[in-house]
Order: sequence, then C-alpha cells, then structure tokens
Amino acid sequence: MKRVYCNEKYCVNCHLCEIYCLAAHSPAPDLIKAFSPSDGIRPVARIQVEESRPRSMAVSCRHCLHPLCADSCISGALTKDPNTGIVLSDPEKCVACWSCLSVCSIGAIRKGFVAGRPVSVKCDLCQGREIPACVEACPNQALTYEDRGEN
Amino acid sequence: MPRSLVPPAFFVERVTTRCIKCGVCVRQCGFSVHAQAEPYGEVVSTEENCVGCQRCVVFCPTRALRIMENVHSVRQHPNWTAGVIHDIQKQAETGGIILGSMGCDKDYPIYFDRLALNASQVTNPAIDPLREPMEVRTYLGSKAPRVEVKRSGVTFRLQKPMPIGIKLETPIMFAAMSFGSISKNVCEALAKAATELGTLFNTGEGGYHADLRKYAANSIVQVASGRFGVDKEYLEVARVIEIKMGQGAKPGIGGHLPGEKMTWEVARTRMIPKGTDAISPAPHHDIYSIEDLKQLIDTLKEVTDYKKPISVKVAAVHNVAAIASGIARAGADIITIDGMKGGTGAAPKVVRNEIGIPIEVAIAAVDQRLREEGIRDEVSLVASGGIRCSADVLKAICLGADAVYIGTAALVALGCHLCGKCYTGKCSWGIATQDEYLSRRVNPELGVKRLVNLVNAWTLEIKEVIGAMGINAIESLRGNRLHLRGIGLNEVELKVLGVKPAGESM
Amino acid sequence: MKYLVIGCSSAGIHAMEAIRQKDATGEITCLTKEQDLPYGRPLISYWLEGKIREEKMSLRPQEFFDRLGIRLCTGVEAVRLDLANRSVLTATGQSFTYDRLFLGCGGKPIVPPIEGLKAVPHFFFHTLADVKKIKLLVTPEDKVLIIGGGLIGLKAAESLTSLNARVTVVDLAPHLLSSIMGAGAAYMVQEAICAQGVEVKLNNSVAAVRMIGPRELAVTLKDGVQLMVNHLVVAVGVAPNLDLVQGTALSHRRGLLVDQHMQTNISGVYAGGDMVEFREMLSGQQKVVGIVLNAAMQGRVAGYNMAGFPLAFDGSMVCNSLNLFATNIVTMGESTAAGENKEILVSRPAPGVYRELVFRDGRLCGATLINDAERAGILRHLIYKQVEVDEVKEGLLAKTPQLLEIPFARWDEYYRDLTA
Amino acid sequence: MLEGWVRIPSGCAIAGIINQNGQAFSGEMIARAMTVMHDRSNGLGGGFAGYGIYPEMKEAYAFHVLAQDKTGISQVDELFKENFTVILKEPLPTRRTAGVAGTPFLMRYFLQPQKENADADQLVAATTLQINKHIGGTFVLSGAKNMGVFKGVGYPEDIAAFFRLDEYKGYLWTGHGRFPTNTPGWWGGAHPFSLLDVTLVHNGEISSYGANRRYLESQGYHMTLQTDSEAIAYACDFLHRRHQLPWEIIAKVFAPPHWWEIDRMPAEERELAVALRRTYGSLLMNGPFSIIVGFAGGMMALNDRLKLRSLVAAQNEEWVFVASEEAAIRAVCPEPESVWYPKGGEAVIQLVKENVECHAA
Repeated sequence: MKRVYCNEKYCVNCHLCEIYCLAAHSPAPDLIKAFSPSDGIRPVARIQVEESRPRSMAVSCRHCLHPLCADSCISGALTKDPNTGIVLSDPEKCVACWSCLSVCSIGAIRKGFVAGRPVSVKCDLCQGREIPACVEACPNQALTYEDRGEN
Repeated sequence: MPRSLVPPAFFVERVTTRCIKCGVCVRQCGFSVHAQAEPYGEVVSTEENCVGCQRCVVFCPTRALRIMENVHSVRQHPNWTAGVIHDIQKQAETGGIILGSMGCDKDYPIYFDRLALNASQVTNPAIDPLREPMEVRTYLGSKAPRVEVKRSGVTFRLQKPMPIGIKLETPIMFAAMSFGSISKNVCEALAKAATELGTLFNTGEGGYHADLRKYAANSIVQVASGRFGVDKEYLEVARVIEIKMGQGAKPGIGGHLPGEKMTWEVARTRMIPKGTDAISPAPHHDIYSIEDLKQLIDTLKEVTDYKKPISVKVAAVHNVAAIASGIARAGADIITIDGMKGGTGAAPKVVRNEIGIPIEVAIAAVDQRLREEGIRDEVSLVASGGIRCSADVLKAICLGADAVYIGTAALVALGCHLCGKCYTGKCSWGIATQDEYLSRRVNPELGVKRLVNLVNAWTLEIKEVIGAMGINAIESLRGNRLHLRGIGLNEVELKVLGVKPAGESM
Repeated sequence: MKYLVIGCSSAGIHAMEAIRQKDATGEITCLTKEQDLPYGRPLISYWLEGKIREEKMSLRPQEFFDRLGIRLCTGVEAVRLDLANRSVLTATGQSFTYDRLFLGCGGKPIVPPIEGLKAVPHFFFHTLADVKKIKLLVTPEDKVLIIGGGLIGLKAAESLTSLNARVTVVDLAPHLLSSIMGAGAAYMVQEAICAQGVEVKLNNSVAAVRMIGPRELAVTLKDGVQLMVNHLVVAVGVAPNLDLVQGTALSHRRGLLVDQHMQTNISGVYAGGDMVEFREMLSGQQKVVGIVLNAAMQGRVAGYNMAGFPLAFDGSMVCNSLNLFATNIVTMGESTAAGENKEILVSRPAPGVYRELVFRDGRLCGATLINDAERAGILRHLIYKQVEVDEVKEGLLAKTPQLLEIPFARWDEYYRDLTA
Repeated sequence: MLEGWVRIPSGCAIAGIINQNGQAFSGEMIARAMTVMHDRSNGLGGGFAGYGIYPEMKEAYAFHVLAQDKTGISQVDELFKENFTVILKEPLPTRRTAGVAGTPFLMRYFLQPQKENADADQLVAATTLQINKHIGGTFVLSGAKNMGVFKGVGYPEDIAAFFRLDEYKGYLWTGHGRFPTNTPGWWGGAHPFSLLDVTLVHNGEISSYGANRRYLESQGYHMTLQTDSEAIAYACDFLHRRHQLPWEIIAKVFAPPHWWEIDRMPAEERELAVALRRTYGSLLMNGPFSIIVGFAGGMMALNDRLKLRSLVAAQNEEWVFVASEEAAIRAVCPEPESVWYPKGGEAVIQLVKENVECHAA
C-alpha cells in the first residue's frame, strides 16, 4: 500500500507539513481561520516534525500491518480498513484513554479534539485527496507518497 | 563599536491579521531575523540582520510577510547615492574591505539586451521545429585543420583521427562553483543534471568530492593557483581539465575561503588541513608568462596521455583578445572567457564591480581576433558570466562562442535569490553554505529536476528561435553576426561587436 | 475445517480475524454469554460515567462478523468441554463440535475471603451487567465501600463519584495501584483522587460484613474499625476464568498453560488472553498479563496456528494507560519498584508531569508516566526491543521522546519492521 | 547604394546537362531547357557555364572578364602582364539581342602562366580574387582551362542568344535564371559563379551565410559580390582544390546527415561523419537551396537537407540531366530512361567517363 515516507536528509524543519495537514483536516475555509478556530481549541496536525538540530524529520502513522494501536484500543475506535489498509480512528467511539498513544512505536498518534471532545487523532492519508496534504506541502520533496512493497 | 550608523537594508512587514504564529519564518531564516519566545508565541523581527533573501516570504503559509528594501535611507543625491554612503559608514566602522558575492551590481549597459535576433521570411522559409530535427549538439575541443579521407570501394574512411572532442547535447554547461563555496548537495545536483542533459559541469577550484566521481564522465576539473584537490586520480577521472587563470567577478585577484567554512569534508576534498583558510593566490606562482602556461598545458596533456582536452579560463579584461590568441597558440583546446558580470562566492566589492569588461564585447573581440589570425578553429570558445536566458545563449553563440556556462542562473534555479551574502556561509536557501542545518535545504533529486527543466526549457527556446532564423544546426549560428542587429548602440559599440545597426538589411 | 471460539472479547475477535485471513472457507462459530455485540471490558466505567452510549460500545460492528462469515451466538454460555469427542455443551443443552477450539473466556473477578460477604448484596465491577445494576441501585449521596485500590477499584471509584456517591476505597497494599507502580507515583495519584472526595484506607482490608438494614451494611475492617455503608463493590482483581477447564485434561496453574503457538497440552485446543498464563518477556516468568493488547496478540497468533500457519508468540509485556479524574497514568514493563540492579530515574519535565524511567544495564525496562502520555509508545518500543539507550538517558528524561534521538542507524529498516 | 553592397535574395531556375562519353554538344540544348523555366526568373539575371568549349586552346587559361569601362579593361591587362603571357585578347563574341541591354565591356583572354611555377591554379585563383576585389566595376566571369561562363542581365534564353552559345560545343553545360527581388539587375550578380574550373548555379538562400562567410574569410577568401552563391562557390574551391576532398564528401559537408542518423551509422562511417561536422561545421549550408556545381570532367547537383527547393534528375543513355523542373528536362529529352527526385542531402554526381580525352587535367 502507498505510505508517506520522510527522507530525513532533506527535511528542512519548516513544519509546513504540519500546517497544511491541519488545514486539510479543518472544516475552516482557509489557513488563517483553521489556526484560530471559533472554539479557541487549536487543532492538532496528524504529522509532527521532530527537531534535533541540525537534523529534523516529519513523523506520521505507518499504517502497520498489525497495528498495536488497534490491538490495544479498548473501544474498537481504531481499526485497519481491510481494503485500503488505512488505520482510522472513529472519534465517536474513542473514549480518550490514550492506550493507543502508550503503544504506538513511533509516537504518531496525538491528543486531539473533535466537537470539543478529546479523542485520538492520527494520519488518515488524506482520503479524498490525490496526494496527502503533507506530501504536497513539503517544499524539498523530503516527504514522498509511494508504495515500497511493504504490505 | 557603538551603535552602527548603517540603517537596516530591509524592513520586515508582518500582516498580523494573517500571521498564524506558526514559526516557519523563525526556523527558516539563516540570518536569525525572526524570533519567537515559545511555540505559537508572538513573532518579532530584528531588521538589521535581514539580507532580503525572501526565504521567509516564500515559506510563510499565509503570505503574511513582505520584505521591503529601505530605499529612503538617505536624502536623494545623484552623486552621493545610498550605496556609496553606506559603504563609507561600514568602512568607517570596520576599517576592512567590503566583501560582496554574486556578480557586479552596477548598471553597466547590458549589450545582450541591445542586440536583436533575426528571422527568415518569404525569400527563405523558417524551419518548423515541430517537423524537422533542430540540432544543437556541439563538440568542445580543438578542431583538425582539415579532414583527409581515403576512398575504400563505395564508401570513404577517415585517414587521420580527429583531436578529442567532447560532445555536448546542448551548448549550455554548468559553471565552475567550488565545493566549499557551495554545498555538496548543490554540487551533486549540478553533476547529476549535467549527466542527464548530456552536458558538462565544472567542479571549480575546490577539488572533486569523492562521492560525485560517478559523474566524472561529464566533469570539467579545475587546476587553479591553489592546486586544491589536484592529484593523479583527479586528473585521470575528469573528462576535461581546465586551468583557471582568472575569474570574471574578480580579475587579477585570488580567492579566499575562510577557515570557518573549512569543514572536514571540504578540507579533505581540497587536500588541506581542516580549519585553515583556503587561499588561492593570484597569479599562479609558477605561471608568470605565456610560456609558463604552455608548459603547464603540455604537462597536463602529457600526464593524461593526450586523452583529454585542456581548457584555460580567463577573466574578460581589456586585452582579452591578445591573451586568447596567446592561449590558443600555447596549445589550449578550449578557452573560457568569464565576463565581469559573472558571479563569485566572495570577492572585494570594488574588484567585483569595477574590474573587467562585459562578456558580449569580450567574446566578440576574441572571436574576431582569432579569425583574423586564422586560428579560430584551433580552439573552442566558451562564454561565461551573466548569461541569464536562452536569448543570451543565442546571442553569445552568434557573437562567436561555441558554448556558454551558466552559474548564477543555475543557482537561481535551485532557489538562490541573489541576496549577495554567500561569503557569510549562512545562505538561507542552503546553497552557499556548509552548515548542515542549511545545506539540506537543497534536495539533489529536486535540484536535478529543476536544473534539467531549466536547461531543457532554454534548449527548446533555442531550437524555436534558430528555426525561425531558418537554421536547423547550431554550427550555422556560431559566429553568424549577420543574424544580430544592434538597437540603440553607438557606432563604436557596433564596430566592437561586429554587428550592423537595426534597420540595415543583410 | 470447523473452528469453534468460546468468548468474543479481544482475544476471540483477533483469533477469528487471523483464522479467516489464512482459511477463507473454514466454518467459524463463536459462543459468548454476553447478550449483545461484544464490547471492551474496560469501557464499562466510561459507560457508567455517561462518556459513551451503549450502541457505540461494540468492539466490532455486526458488519465485521458478516464480512468474515462468522456465526456469532450471543447469550450462549458454554458449560462443559468434551475433549474426547471434540464438542462443547452449552447451558441450554446445545452441543457444538469442532476441529479446532479456541478458549477466550477471559478473567473472573476474585472473591476475597470475607466473613458474611456471600450473605450480603455486593457488586462486582467486571461486566456491563454489573455496572447496569450499579446504575440502577446507587443513588446520590449513597455511601459506597470499594474493596481493592487497583485499576478496577479506582475506575469504579471515579465512575461512582460521578454518580455523586461518597466513595471509600480500602486496599491491602501500602499504596494504591500497587500492582503497576511504585509508592512515589502512587502517592501523586492518591492525592489527585482524594482531592475529588474519595476516602482512601491503606494497609487494610475488610474482615467481616453483615446486613443491618435494607440498604445498610455494617463493615468491620481488619484494624477493627466499623463502617456503615449502603453498597459494597468487590474490585480486588481478576483471575483467569477456568470454569470450563476445571475437571478436564487441560493443564493449568493460575492460568491455562499454552506453548509458543498458544496451543494447550491438548492438540487442536488453543487459548489466549486473560485466562492464559504465558512467559512475560522481561522477567521470563510465567504470568497472567490481563491487558487488551496482549489478548489481541495472543488471539492472532492462536488464530494463525489454528489455520495451519505456524507462528510463535515471543512473550507478553505489561502496558497500561488510564485516566483517573483529570490525571492520565501510563505504566509499562517493570514499573513497580522491586527488582535488583535497576537504576530508577525520576524527572518532572513540566508542572503536574511525573516521569519515572527504570534502566537495567543500559536498557529501559520500565516506565511510570503521569500526565505524560505524549508519544509514550516510543518508550514501550525501547523496552520491547531492549534498545541500547545508555547515551540518550538524559534526553529521555528531559523531553518528549523523539525518534531522531534514538540511536537507530537506518530509518527505512526501522519503518520496514514496523509495518511488517 | 550599389547593388553589390547588398545581398540579394533570389529564387531561380537551374539546369545541368552532361554527356558521359564527353561528346560535345551545342549550347542551344541548355538554352532550350532554360526557356521552359521562363517564369522561374524575372529577366534580371541569366547565365551559363560551358565545359570543353575551347578544345583548340585547352591548355591555356581562358578568362571572360566584364568591365564597366575601358580603364577597367586596361587595369586587367596590366595585372595579367605581371604573371601571364597573353596568347589572345578579343572581345567576347556577342549578338545584338532584344532582351539584353546596357551591356558592359566583355573581353576574352587566353593566358599562359609565365613561370612554370608549380601552382598555376593558385595564381589564377589569386588573380581572379584580386580583380574582383580591387579593380572597380570589373569582375571575372570565369578563369580556367577549356571552359567559360556567359552571364548577364536578361532572361536566360536572351543571354544565350546574346553570347551566341549555339556556336559553342561542350560536353557539359549548366544554366541559371535569376529572380532577384527589390533591385534592378546587375551583370556581376548573375549566376553561375566561378573560381578556376568550378562553377556554381544556385537556387535558394543560405541562412548560415554569416557563419560560412566568416569561416571563408578567415581562410583567405574575400566576399565581394554579396550573394551567398559566391560563398558556396568559394567553399567548393576551398574544399575541393585546397583540401582535395572528393565531391561526395563535399556534399556531406554542405548537407550533412542529421545527428540522429549519424548516431545510427556503423563506427567507421560515424567517425567520418562526426569529423566532417566538427571540422567543417561552419560550411554547413543551412537554409533552402538546390545547386549544380560544374567542374572539369563532371557536375554535382545537391539539395539542402530538408529539400526545401525543387531538384529533379534524369538519365537517358549517356546523357544525365538535372533541373529545377522536370519540364525543362523533357524539353530536351522527351522520354528519359529514368527520372528521380533526389532526397535532401543526397548528391547527384555525374562524371565524364575516365578515359575520355576531353577530361581536363
């Protein structure tokens, strides 16, 4: 399946991937409104940039074959779609116990908010878009969206 | 020193209603202009540091930033311009030479913009590039005076082999920019792009990085006055060897790469101790006359078993025609003329702006002189310094060049915004820097695509234009000054360029 | 091939998923005594607090069972195992035969030896039915005594407080959550809970209880103290549910014994989850590890093996994450203080945040994190893979974990084994 | 401004007839072929080259010289005296013809080099260039052994009549009708152009003229007549006489195969093709052209690489014809055995048979 890969050598620590991921998942019409939503709770990007100068790297969900997060989810909110292979979190079922956060081996799940409720938030590979927003936003082609033959 | 009198060169205007405080500009500015107390906190800017490289403007996701040049820093005065005044202030505060990078920024006339190209019409048709192959392939290196053939049955065979010729699929090459002044990623992008385009790249005087030797078949390696990185393997692996006698941006002076930029990798490639300043003296301290140069040319030919063309690069100075004639007679196969508007990583601003002549007149003069002496075909002529677009390439070839180098244009393709601060090594675009946090900003894979796109675009334009001229092979354009007309040039300029005024027919 | 799965919780579901992945045509039947679609046991406290509606609680929607072609029989309790004839008898007399059997019966609440307990009404905190009963009977201002200060006890305390009951928790151990954390961290949790009005009695237990009125219970503690409460909740812990196994040839100790392939000593009979005892990878000892993740992994391994796809399970690992009032608690690996040649480092990177990391010869082997769940999974991975982290200890203590600071040489390899 | 100063683009008619057995035939035949192509020229230029027309004086250099006035002629006489002995000097025989007016002085000389120096050809060539460059208004129409060029302002058929071509016999004739635009005709600008025995008739315009000219100038040639045909003629002389290249190779210099064709050639052939383009790139004739080069003993017809000008060839027994139009050929040879249209860059080279007596040295 196609996944987002980050080539750490060319990540320039600009965080545009985070900004455009957030915008893509926000109901707000544009970036400015997306960053200052009416309910005052700043939305969380589903990709995050690690910084350890001079190096930096964007980390997002690997959509594992046997995702530990789905295995440890007590409410069945986190499931791996059998057809697309994408691991999705259902905000209505999530009770924010953060078990998923405590087992995701690369720390790709974050504490977010949907309709004011705390829920787990993770990369959904921007369904409905040709290329994920983060890959499209990366100015240095450090993020690529490709199928490397891993299941 | 107390407070500097030099006003900020740029003002940072931040539209606060648009700023989402995301900190992109803070992290991207190589000159630490923007700052943020804590994540998503208020962003403030120290305008003195700004060099106007537009990195923040380009990266700001909400277009909240504008960098404006401070044009009202002095009372308007025709003689005492802002530039002159600020230079005096700086030197009064530092007592040192004002450094500059990139090319001459004085508004000398740009002859390229005063020359118009021709088109064929009615009496002979233009050639349709969509139907006919437009041939821009060029060979660099000296040409044989004549071809001797032997008839064997119906076909013919070459009796005497030709001197080595380097095939360029397009008459555009990447200019000499040393590893040390530019980052390794940029070197790799240039090398790989040249290989993909079937043209050459020049390593510059900084040696040839071990990792890039796989592109050696398209490389021109430089032997400069510092002899940096020159050893047996360096000469053997290269396709062309170029003796650097001068550089258009700084004729008559040497080069200086400061010790701070001398990282381990740069030092290893230059074969000098880490941390030392890399000084390439002017002149070569073993070439004080044309015969010494001939000796070096012969030595290089001998060492490489006469398998590689030897090029000599000189700056365009007043007697460049005589120099070129001497170089040709000294056995060089290729002469590179670097005009005064050529770029540099670091040079005293006064040298960069005031010494040398523009490439247009230099090429015209050299081509004319070599033709008069009947030795034009013993060498290939390469124009360099300030080539900005495909029209410049065409006009340089019409004036007599076999091919051109692009340096600054290539860097602009990779993101350079000509802020002119390469000498600081803090280039926010990751080009003229060895700082790993910055140099990763040029992804060679992306860089190659951009460079290949640029050269392909220019080559397509060249094919379209020569088609319009009714020519389908670049050989017919070389030295074909009849296809140029001068616009707004005076009598003397027309004569030097060997070009008729617009309005005068063939 | 006929597959029979007893119990439809995390272990059972993952077993069936694995079977269907390797055997597209096999007939799969699942028996569960739960009345409706399967739900995650830990959700019952969230239901009680009204944080989740019942129709949203199903671990897997009906579509899951239809897609995998599973015959789900709810409200059917298996009561007798006939290993010889490879069949199972249910409470209503039905009999199901099998070629491969999976036991995922999970755990059973432990009933402490309290004098008079059986005679008085008392709740357990184990199933949805339990909490539905509590919701029915407990009214605001009722006084409730919870026996057991572990995860279940404290979650019960939290949900009952949300029903405006006045809760007291009694625990045998010197501090709360003694099974998963050390005293220091536990004290912080206790402070947070008491601040919400919960009373905590430690080093104590209930000696006897007797009914003195329709909703009046007199409780005598070990230290002789008398308490008058309206309700009693038993939350001492959960033990493997071996009802079905008793009297059969299946060997067991505290939990059902299985090999690396999750197969019991009877061939064709597999098991997984809370009812099983298996090697805990850090200590190497046989333990019952009753966490959802472990049940899922064991179920999946069992499923593959049942479908003839040999796979070994390399050991379970303790890893908990829960919220108590506003405090988030994550513990993993050897997070209790015990154990030799261990170096325990504590840091408070931000106000209200407590991070306790346990190192043994340059490797992480345990962690207790309070209000510090951000990217905690990275620490779990360091423990699970026993990564050499000696030179990055300070970084792990001071900041949110970062992959860049882990001495992994090549990221594409790291990614590949993640996705495999 | 003198027409000589300005390069005149010209569309034209060209034709060439050769008898492989060296059998001489009257000039009337080429005139007849040119007549059919009347509309391809506008009467401002016509001309012919005849080979083998002075059998009785074939060892002497025959000069046809054109001058505006007597002084021109006397200066020419002076110049010839320096290196040659003048065997015969006489006006070029002409006939009053309606279509031809304003005729300049036309003289014919038969010369013999004084010293038996080795390179008589070089001397003749130098003298020709000298006259064209330095003697005002005076041009050498042709200067070589046993051949002559007859050209001027007028339709080709009138020029033929004016120069009484019917009275000459030669084994090879080429003809040209000119269609210059924007200026009245000029005797010096008519085709064919010649240098020693090489003559050139050319239909078309050379876009690479600037590059060709600069290269030829650096090899010692002086462009005086400002027509690109002159450049081609000098290029033929340079490649054939000074560099001794055979005509097949010269065709590959003027109209080389494209690089994609070269890349596909076998190694040896490719090596030669690359060498030719590298060395003589500046003599690549770019732009539309069809030319017929006449030389002692044969002729070559050639089209530009893209065949943007018409050229057709035909063969009948020992005759070979080339012309801008098939009609011109059929006018003199109604049923040729074969007719073909040579591809772009594909030369038609026809020599007189080896042992034929009239073949000049």
